Amino acid sequence: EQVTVTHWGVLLYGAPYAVAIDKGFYKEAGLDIDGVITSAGGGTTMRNVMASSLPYGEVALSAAIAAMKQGIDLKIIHAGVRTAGEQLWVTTADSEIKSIKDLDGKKVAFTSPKSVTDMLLTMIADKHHIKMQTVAAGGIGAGLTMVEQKAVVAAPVMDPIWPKVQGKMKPVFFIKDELPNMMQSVGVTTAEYAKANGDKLRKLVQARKKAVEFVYANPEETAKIVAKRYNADEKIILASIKNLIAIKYWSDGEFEFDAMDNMVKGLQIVGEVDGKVDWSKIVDTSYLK
Amino acid sequence: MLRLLVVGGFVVALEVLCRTGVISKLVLIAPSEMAIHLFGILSSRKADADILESLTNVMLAVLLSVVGGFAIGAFIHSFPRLRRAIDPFLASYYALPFFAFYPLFIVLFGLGRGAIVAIGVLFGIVAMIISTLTAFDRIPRALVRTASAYRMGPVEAALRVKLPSAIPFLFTGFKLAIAYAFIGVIAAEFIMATSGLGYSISYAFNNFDNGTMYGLMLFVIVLVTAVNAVFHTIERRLLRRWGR
Amino acid sequence: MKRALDFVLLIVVGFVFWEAMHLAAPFALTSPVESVAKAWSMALSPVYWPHVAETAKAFAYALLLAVGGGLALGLSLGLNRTSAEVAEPIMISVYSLPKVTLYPVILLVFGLGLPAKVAFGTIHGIIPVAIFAMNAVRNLPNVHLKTGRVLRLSRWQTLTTIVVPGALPEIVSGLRIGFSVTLLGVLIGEMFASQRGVGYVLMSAIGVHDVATIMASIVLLAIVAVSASAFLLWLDHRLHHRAS
Amino acid sequence: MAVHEQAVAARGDGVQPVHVSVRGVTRVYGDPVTGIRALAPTDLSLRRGEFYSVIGPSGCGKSTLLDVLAGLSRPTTGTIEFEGRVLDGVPDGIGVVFQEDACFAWLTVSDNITFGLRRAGVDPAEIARRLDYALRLMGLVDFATSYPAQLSGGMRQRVCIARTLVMQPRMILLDEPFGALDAQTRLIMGDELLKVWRETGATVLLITHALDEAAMLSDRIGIMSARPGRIIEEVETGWPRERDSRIAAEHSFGDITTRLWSVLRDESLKSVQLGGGR
Amino acid sequence: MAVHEQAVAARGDGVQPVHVSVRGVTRVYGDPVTGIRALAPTDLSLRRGEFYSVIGPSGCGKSTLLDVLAGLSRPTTGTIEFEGRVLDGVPDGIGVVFQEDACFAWLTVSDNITFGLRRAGVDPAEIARRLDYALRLMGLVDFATSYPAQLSGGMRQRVCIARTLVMQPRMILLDEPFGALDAQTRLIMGDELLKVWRETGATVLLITHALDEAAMLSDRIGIMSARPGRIIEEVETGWPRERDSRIAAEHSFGDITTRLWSVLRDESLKSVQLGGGR
Ligand SMILES: Nc1ncnc2c1ncn2[C@@H]1O[C@H](COP(=O)(O)OP(=O)(O)OP(=O)(O)O)[C@@H](O)[C@H]1O
Ligand SMILES: Nc1ncnc2c1ncn2[C@@H]1O[C@H](COP(=O)(O)OP(=O)(O)OP(=O)(O)O)[C@@H](O)[C@H]1O
Ligand SMILES: [Mg+2]
Ligand SMILES: [Mg+2]
Repeated sequence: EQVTVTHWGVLLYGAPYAVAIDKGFYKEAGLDIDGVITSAGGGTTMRNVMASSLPYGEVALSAAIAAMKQGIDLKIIHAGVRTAGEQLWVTTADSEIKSIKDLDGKKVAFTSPKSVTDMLLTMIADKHHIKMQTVAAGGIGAGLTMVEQKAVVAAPVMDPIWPKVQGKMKPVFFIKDELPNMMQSVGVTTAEYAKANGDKLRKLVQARKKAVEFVYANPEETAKIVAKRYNADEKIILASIKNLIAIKYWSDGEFEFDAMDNMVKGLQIVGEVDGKVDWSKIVDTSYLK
Repeated sequence: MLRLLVVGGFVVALEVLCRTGVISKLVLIAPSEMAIHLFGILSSRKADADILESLTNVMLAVLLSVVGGFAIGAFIHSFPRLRRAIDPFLASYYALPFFAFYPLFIVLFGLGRGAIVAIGVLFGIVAMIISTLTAFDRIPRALVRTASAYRMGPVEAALRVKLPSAIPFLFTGFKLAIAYAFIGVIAAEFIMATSGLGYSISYAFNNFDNGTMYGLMLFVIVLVTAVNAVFHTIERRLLRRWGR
Repeated sequence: MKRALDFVLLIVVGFVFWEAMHLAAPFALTSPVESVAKAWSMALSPVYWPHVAETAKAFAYALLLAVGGGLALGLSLGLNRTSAEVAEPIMISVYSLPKVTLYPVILLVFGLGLPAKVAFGTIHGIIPVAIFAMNAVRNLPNVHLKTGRVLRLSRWQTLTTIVVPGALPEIVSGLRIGFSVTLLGVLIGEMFASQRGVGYVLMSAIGVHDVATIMASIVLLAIVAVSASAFLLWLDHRLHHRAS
Repeated sequence: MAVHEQAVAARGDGVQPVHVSVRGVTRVYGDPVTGIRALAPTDLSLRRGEFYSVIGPSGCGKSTLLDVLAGLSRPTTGTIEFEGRVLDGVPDGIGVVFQEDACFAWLTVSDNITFGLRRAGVDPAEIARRLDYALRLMGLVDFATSYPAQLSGGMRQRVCIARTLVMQPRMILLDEPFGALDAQTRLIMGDELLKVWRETGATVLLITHALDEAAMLSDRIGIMSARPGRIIEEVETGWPRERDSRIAAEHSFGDITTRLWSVLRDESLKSVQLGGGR
Repeated sequence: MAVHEQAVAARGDGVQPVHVSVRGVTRVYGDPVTGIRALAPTDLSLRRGEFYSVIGPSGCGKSTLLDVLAGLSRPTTGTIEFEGRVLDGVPDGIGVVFQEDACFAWLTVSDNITFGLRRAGVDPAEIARRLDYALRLMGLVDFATSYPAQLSGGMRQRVCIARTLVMQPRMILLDEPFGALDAQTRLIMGDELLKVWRETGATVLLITHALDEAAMLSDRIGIMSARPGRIIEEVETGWPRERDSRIAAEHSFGDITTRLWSVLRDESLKSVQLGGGR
């Protein structure tokens, strides 16, 4: 069976899952998880979760909320990545842009419309009372290319891409310095599945929790495992993992409702969500124990 | 007439499947609902700008693909050596995941309409080139020689003799170029644009807003069908004249 | 000999162009040398082959379906005017839809995994094959079909001995495009829901902005597609003798 | 082989039963009322084993007549009976040489000629024998492995004739088969056609423009009117079955061509409608 | 109009200077060594305003000769001079009727005929006049708005002839233009061609299969050998410039056709190589 994890192989949401599979935490719990299904789109990942024979996975909180708003009966059963603090905006090494204030009136890229980067950029502008011309680049790579081509003055980047471009680009600002924690991803399942398979879900959540603890305790070994699973450069992964540990990137599963509310607030700013989200209806904390 | 029946039957079958819940509402909504949503979208006029923008992009892309593809195809065809060398590359082009090149497209075409139309053209033009090459192979030798006997230059011969003579075969290229230009533009809007039909569809897709998504899809289907129907009529009229 | 030379020359020109692009936008493209070197190392690495095998398997099924289905569809529609009138505009309209929007439906019918990928590849590839074949058959000289009728050939005989050979150049063009687009379709399928495959490798590479891997994958894809296209062209030249 | 046996059975001279009969056939292209009337009510019967030629002004409906006779298109009104049965589609045992170039561009000369035989599953040795004979007959031995695109117009025409004759059909319809051949080659081909006709006992319908050819080869000649065409006159030559082009030296040959000529002239003039031109 | 004036200037009888001369021309299809040799070293000169016919066995290289004469394909060796200049590409003032059907399927009969005139920017009134004349000449008045697919083979051929003649070229090359016409129409067309020839003073090269046609229409007739073709004999008819088909009644007409016939027969037999066939 496979779990579904958004941006697997790309971003480090998946590190605990890599560890859980590799270190046999799932097997210990009597689960037969041998792989991860992934995709890069929030909506697509959500649909994959629902279509999978094991309808459980880690998806963007915004995607989970959107799905629920459309009447899909989902349960959020654990917290995933508890902050967007790993993101930063960069500019070319020789650029005159030094701080957020310098971005005023300039063209700045985000990845795609209504994405987390779009939202963060808007919140930054609000906070500093500056006006930027924001443009959708289509992706991280495209954004960096635009910066390089001077089409924009800054673009978003994050771990584990950041260590790779660190020599060629310099940071303008880090989100972790500017904004409070915002819950990026959560573990979800369908209500229907939850009803019949409470035990199994509990084991899945527990295995992940164990893996998260392992990540914090053994960054080197984690980097090795992730680098193998992601087929990436171990040094870069290790650098990123250290960065992420510093900002306490992965949640062990416990819900932090303020971080979730922060995310909803952001989504409201970009018009993704209107009105409040009633967590009590969709969050089920019973699997955490 | 038969077409209407077949399509009608299909629509009714879908309607029944959806209404009875055999197909979940989360996957596909009933055609009648699509129509209602589409009507809602159109009458609220909130998608007008998106639609207009996408249509302009698509039209530009189709026009450039068809005209450019024909011109390039005609050019390549008149140099057999070039043609032989380039032929295997032409079709292979479609295997390349063009979305990997978005950063490059941005470099080349900048942001906004330019890049989006360019992607539509890049997608549509090659089908037209290939179709032009094969169509030109079909021109009877006597006609090519007639053009020479009239002392036509390469451009005039291509336009006055080769183009009309090859038209029945060029329709293959037209049809594919239309489809590909559509796909290219909409896909580009999916990823890069902050407005347009493609963007609206992708937004609805990501937000599980099936009503809007299928409503807009219905719009695209109706539109493409209308365009194709026009071409189909022209084609039939021409072919009848040709005696085929 | 001259042909091989032209071919190599064209590749060189391509590489020079690529290098120029690379110099203009080093972030969007790695240099050709770097990419080929990376492709070479990837081809040698044991990590890459399971991905290739995974993609190849899905592609093989998809190609079989796209080619078989496309030819069956195209040939029968070409021979039967009424059904062509019904099916053709529908076919093209559906084809023009952004394929992503069909994803929920594909998920519903095929679920996650191999069948979905195959379906994605097939829906991409089947239409070009069908349209090329259909138009070619429709434009077959009447006197050829009359000859078949006078010899009282069965439908199947007419198809295999007159219609297919007569339409071969177009069929080959359709297959060339179909091959490439099917491959693309499988890759896109792998990007939607994947755990292995070249599409997955590509998606991760795009995600982490690993341009070397992207370009190397593209080089490898291009080699496959160009070889297939060249083979089909060779076959066409062998089987269909044209005026010199 | 059924075709061959039946053909052999049909040999011998004397008046034969009717092989094909055309009664009141018309053919309109396009709309039945406003379309182009190509055939006026036409009557015609061919006797089994007869050599019949049709002449007529250009555009009068000769090819159209051949089409309906072969069952390739349905007459607008009227019926055709072939071997005692009302024609519905192309019957068995018919061979047609079309006016247009019908060579398959993708096959060599040999493969073009043996195309029908291979489809019919004829024994390879027999195919080789007939091919060899046909290549010689048509003077195409040197071009057996050439493709049609490498042939001259006249040579392509000969390929099409060969492709039909090797099938040994019971009825052979030929639409200006010698149109692109020079005078001498035309004579030779005519004689060869007579030989095949005699040997297989086939019924032959030949559409031709050359009056001397019609006069030389045929048992009977039908002259068609200007469009809408119908047979307005039939001329019996009375030649013996054993004959060849030398028959042109006969006394009555001149009479026949003169007769054909006088009828055809009026119809052609009507057809070209040379109001003030001449 | 330059073309027309020059044509008028060239009128009048008597021996004219050379219009086109072919010297040692050969043409090989495909590889120069192993390919098909279509023309042996061929020499030919046409005088300005001359009516010259070419006859020869099928596949001997007549169409090939026409191709190189028109500048449509380059001779493998040898040179061609047209109006004093070495030919390189299709020269101005030439009109060609091809052996194959070269009608534009997408144009009506009228538009086909006026195609070249409209291109050349001829005055519309003049176009209308010439079109009207050509339609009458060719007996296509009823079919002015038809498309080629609605015509018979012979009618399409006439469209192509008309399309070339209306341009009033200084040199007209015709490749079996009457191949698909019936005997009477062919006569009429021949006479019309003579008339156009006399009126415009054009040089005419006519490739034909009909010996009587060649004998009737031409000033001189060239007979080609079997492939690889070359002119092996030229026959001068000595007809006056003012003539029509009634010249066939002349005493010397028979002599000419007999002469043509005897030379052609040998070449055709060589060409068809009827080893054991006959
Ligand atoms: N497909 C068609 N559509 C409309 N009209 C047609 C079609 N085919 C033939 N005709 C018309 O029918 C008439 C007879 O044509 P047909 O080809 O039978 O003449 P034909 O006697 O064979 O002439 P030719 O000797 O020139 O070959 C012509 O006037 C032609 O215009
Ligand atoms: N494109 C070609 N490729 C190769 N060989 C060719 C080609 N065209 C003609 N030939 C050969 O050249 C020779 C002469 O052909 P051409 O067409 O000139 O003959 P022709 O005298 O016009 O014959 P016909 O009277 O049958 O039209 C033929 O033997 C033919 O096989
Ligand atoms: Mg005819
Ligand atoms: Mg010829």
